[in-house]
Amino acid sequence: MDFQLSADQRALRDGFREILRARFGRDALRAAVDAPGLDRELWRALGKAGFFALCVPEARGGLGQGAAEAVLVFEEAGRALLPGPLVATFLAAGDVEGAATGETVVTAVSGTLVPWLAEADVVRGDVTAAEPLRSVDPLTPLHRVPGRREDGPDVSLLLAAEQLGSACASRDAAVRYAGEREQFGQPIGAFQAVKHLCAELLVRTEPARAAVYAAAVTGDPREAVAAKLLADDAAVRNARDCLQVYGGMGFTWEADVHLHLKRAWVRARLGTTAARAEEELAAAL
Amino acid sequence: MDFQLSADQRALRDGFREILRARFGRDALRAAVDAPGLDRELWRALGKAGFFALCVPEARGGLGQGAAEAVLVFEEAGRALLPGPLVATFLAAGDVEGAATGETVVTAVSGTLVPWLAEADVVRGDVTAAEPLRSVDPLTPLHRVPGRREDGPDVSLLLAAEQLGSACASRDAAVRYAGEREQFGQPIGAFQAVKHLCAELLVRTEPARAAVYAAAVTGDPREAVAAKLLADDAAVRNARDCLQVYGGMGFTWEADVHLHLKRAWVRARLGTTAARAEEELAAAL
Amino acid sequence: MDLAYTEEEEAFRDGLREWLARALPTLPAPPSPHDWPGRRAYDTAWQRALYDAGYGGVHWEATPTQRLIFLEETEEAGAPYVGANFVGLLHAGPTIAAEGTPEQRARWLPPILRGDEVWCQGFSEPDAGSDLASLRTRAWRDGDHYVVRGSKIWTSHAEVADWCELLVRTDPDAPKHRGLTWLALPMAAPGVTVRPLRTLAGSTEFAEVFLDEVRVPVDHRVGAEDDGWRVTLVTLSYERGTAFAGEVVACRRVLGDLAREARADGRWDDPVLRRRLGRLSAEFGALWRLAQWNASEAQHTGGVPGPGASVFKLRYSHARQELYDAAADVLGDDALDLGRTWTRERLSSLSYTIAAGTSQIQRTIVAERLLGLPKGR
Amino acid sequence: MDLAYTEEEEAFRDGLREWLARALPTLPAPPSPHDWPGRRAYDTAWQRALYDAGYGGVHWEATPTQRLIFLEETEEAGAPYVGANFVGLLHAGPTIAAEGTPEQRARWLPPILRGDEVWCQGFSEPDAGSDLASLRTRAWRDGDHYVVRGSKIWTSHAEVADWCELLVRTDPDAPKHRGLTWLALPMAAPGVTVRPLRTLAGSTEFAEVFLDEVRVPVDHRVGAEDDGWRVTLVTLSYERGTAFAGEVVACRRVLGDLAREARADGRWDDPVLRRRLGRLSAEFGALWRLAQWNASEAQHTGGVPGPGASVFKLRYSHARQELYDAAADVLGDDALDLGRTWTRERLSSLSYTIAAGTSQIQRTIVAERLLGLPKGR
Repeated sequence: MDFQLSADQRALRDGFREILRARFGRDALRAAVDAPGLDRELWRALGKAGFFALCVPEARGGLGQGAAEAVLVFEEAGRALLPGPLVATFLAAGDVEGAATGETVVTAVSGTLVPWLAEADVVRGDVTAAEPLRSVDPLTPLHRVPGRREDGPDVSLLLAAEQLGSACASRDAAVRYAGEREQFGQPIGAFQAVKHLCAELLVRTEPARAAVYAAAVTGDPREAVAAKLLADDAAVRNARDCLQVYGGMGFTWEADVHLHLKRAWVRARLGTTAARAEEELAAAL
Repeated sequence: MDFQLSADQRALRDGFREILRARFGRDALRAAVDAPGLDRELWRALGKAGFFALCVPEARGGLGQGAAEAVLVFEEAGRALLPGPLVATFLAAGDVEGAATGETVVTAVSGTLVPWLAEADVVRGDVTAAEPLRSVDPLTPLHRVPGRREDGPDVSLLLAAEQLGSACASRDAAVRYAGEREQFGQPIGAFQAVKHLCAELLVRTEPARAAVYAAAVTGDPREAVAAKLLADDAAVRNARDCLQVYGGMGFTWEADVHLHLKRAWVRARLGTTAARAEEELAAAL
Repeated sequence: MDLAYTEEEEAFRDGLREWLARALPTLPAPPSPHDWPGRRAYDTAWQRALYDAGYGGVHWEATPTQRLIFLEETEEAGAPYVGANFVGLLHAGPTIAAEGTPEQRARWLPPILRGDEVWCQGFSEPDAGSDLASLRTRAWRDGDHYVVRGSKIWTSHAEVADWCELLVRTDPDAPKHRGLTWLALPMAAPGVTVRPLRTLAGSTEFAEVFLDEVRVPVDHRVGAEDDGWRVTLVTLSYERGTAFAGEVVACRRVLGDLAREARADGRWDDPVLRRRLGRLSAEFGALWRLAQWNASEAQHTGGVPGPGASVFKLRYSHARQELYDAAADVLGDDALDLGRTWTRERLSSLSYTIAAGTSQIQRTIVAERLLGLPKGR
Repeated sequence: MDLAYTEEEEAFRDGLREWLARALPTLPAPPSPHDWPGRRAYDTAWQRALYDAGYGGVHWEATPTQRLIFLEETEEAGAPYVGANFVGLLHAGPTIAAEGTPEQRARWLPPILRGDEVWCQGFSEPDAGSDLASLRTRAWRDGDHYVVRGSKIWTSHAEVADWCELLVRTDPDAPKHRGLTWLALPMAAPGVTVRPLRTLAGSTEFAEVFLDEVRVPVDHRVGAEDDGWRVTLVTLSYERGTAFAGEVVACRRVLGDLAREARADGRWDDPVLRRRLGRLSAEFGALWRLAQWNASEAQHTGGVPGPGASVFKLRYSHARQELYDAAADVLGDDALDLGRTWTRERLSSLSYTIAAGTSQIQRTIVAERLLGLPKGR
């Protein structure tokens, strides 16, 4: 057993993190917030970098990687708050023309929600009666449909990986801010109350990480659902605690804290939601 | 509106606290833990002090007080961890011969539990099939019966008052210990982590107090049930947080922390339990 | 202990209720939240109506119980919030009333009560939030004026305010709680720039205020020079007192609405949701009783909110966040829809554990001032 | 990332499983929890059996993955716990192995591995709990002996131990983390008094140890004089490493048992309870994966438990308390019955957020050492 990232996996993750840093850094993120809409150029760049084709078999022009590699890149996507119907396009890369290269944008009905409907070229599920809602997340336009379409565990796993990345980003932001912001003559991170909040941010990410990676390695659908449950919780609560560490600054539009919180709320409603996950896991006891 | 203790009420509370301090101080408490069994002499002393007759009409030899006065003395009983079937005897004082004076000990089936069955002279409810269990609380012997007997809101209100007193005792103990115990060269209460635990102990007692007192004043059965819900929570969680403040010392038999926790667990199962209270309150929304 | 209101209090309630029944139907439509002049006009007109009906000074002059009744009845009736009049009525006003000269009281109080003038608050700074006393906005004397330079943040209604209660540093060499001075700044003065600050809810409730050598007459100082910290503390606890009592009434109404919606759409069959709402019902019921307790206590102590205010603020701010998390459960996917009021309220509830003293600061206050625990080294 | 075990690891597991299947049926009945000599005999006999089968040194010599397999398989098979051998195998033993002289290793290690000698721990004192380094038990040189005076607390198995790993202050003038020395104290030495300490669970798992001018030969010192703090730290993290992995396996079994009981008595119809158990299933599943992650990490870093151990300990101790709170929900009124195992386990779970470093201490460690946050003034 060697439940650690291999050298190749580390290289893949670091490489993709680097690509995101270059193509979707903080300025690009804030520009996307100010001017919503899918950046097709970025989407094609992702395709070119092999993001969508990662798990397509080599025989069919893909990179032939597995779920473990997929969660690593989705974790980075979550960390960077990369927008767009990433999961649906990724899962369609094997059979929808142009999805693998980033030419074709694919979305899907997830439960009763459809993200990015207006921008998608291909839609999975019935959206004839779709109605837009005013999405809480400025980076995820949403529609609702009357019928339900249940997602498979693969969707939940990739969403969980994104949540994990977001939870880590909130943790890192909180720790950085706590080390820099001074009040009462010292960094606020020197106060136990803030210190212990930050510690809990880490205590939430690490079991979620182990659960997400393990679910990817084993391919067990129940582990995928459990990983989503923990990662949803870590992403939402870490963003909220990060906001608390930031204080008033965290309540501003300019801080990224709220973007993580809102996206975490959206992802928590996609794939297997908490109540269903808990029931499913209980049934298996 | 004058939702504060009147001078008479303060005098009643202080007087009863004084009686308990004299008749059931710490030594008596620990003696009772070591030698379980109902102290009939104490029971008669309580009778003589007017505890049981408090709400019996003056025309029938009682003190003619109301529910507000009752919760004040039950709060003190909870604070002192006074053992015995106090609620059942108190509520029987008007119609069971000798209950008012402390000569007759009355217990009652509460849900499926019967406290102090072996020591009681009069039992309300069917206990023909009662079986003893090894009570977690060294100061409350318990039996179980197969049938359920639902308690009225009066039972829940008095139990809530006891829980409130216990929650206050745990709070006071934690604060006292935090101010005395030194580690790393200062009282542990100077550390924010401990300080904030202690603050939450107070934040739990004060709304519970307002709820218990208000339920007594209004006589609203739903408020009684809500008060019990909050007071159960305050008593259990305050005892646990007090244990955390005490550290290893709190885990010893010699500290009183566990006596409060265990009694709080017992009281939470008597009267209206949390699940029923929540459903009842939801139904009224 | 008594929860029955006196005849006088009942008369106050009846009179208020009758007046509200007459006054509310005549109100114009509420303005858009983004229409600042419209909001100012709406809020000040409402204050004028209150004033004309004899309720203008209810936050100051009434007994704590009357104030509680006022908050309860106006909330129940769906009357407008204090809105743009908040700082004038609940903060700057009481400060001037307590610490101002007769001339200052005569100049500033009547326009506040009549809704003629709007105040905003210039206390916090980007680097002085929880640690308010470390503020750096400087003021120095130049003849019969102070010259002020610096910036303030979290200033509500700055765009439409006439006056700003401003806390500035007049003695930079004094320890940080000394050397502060309280000034009434005319917002129209040259050198005052207001920049709206967008919150995560997308609204611009707050603003930053930049002060570039702004001249403030010395007679606009309330209290002595360098004594501003004490002057401020006189009224700071008002914010944590019964101010939230009206919101507790509102939260109880929201709970009822949530139950209604859940019953209508079938989510009520879920005991997890039902029990959660049931517990919140107990919670807000207790908070209302605690508000009554605190008001009665204040009545005994002569109107000053007791230290229980911090306890109330702590518990309430967390309860409010739990309420809107529960609302998200009722809403399901609609919790992602900003078209739903509860979604927007959920976003604004996020500030409750931060604004007017973070929960961390409040717990330290509770532990040190109420429980007597020692300060750390 | 791989969760498949190597052929070697699978062979280790198969061998262990086969041996357990043969060995466990031959075990005598477990002793009463109050029969200390019986417990010692039972625990040491089990250690002897492990030793004879080649598993005696699994906590030391095996790879982290083998150790994890050992903990998983013994737990699944219902094998005895490490019990009285805990300090010898997991604490004093590793310390002596790392820091002892060849003579010391030859003297003390084999009897530990064979189950011949039992060790206990003399670190904590009544006034030195979280702040272990402030301990006051004094030792001074007298010829080729140390003379020790003081007292220790929370010493498990002191009644039946042969040796005590003792931390004493040899230089009272040095800063508190210096001037400490690690000694191996023979429990039979004159002047050693053991007083059992009753816990809130009613058991006497712990004892106080009083030391009245006890003479300890100088060659019983491990490491240099005044260097005891460093010697201790070498192995202190063992407690927080994979030590709990076996317990996580046990908790997952308890969860299954709880579901079975709830299904049998109708409580399973309550979605609140079901969902709570479902969430705990995710929780303990993740903790098991984290244990595997930490073991794999330790395998890469040469067997040293990584700093993730504090994270694991924090999360696990709270999860365990939540598990037994959920168990109380399944038990209903039976949660008040000490005749039920889960009630007793609930009581002992209360120590998990305190023992081996309170959650408060752990959070400070995590924040300062893992996250790099500054120490307070």
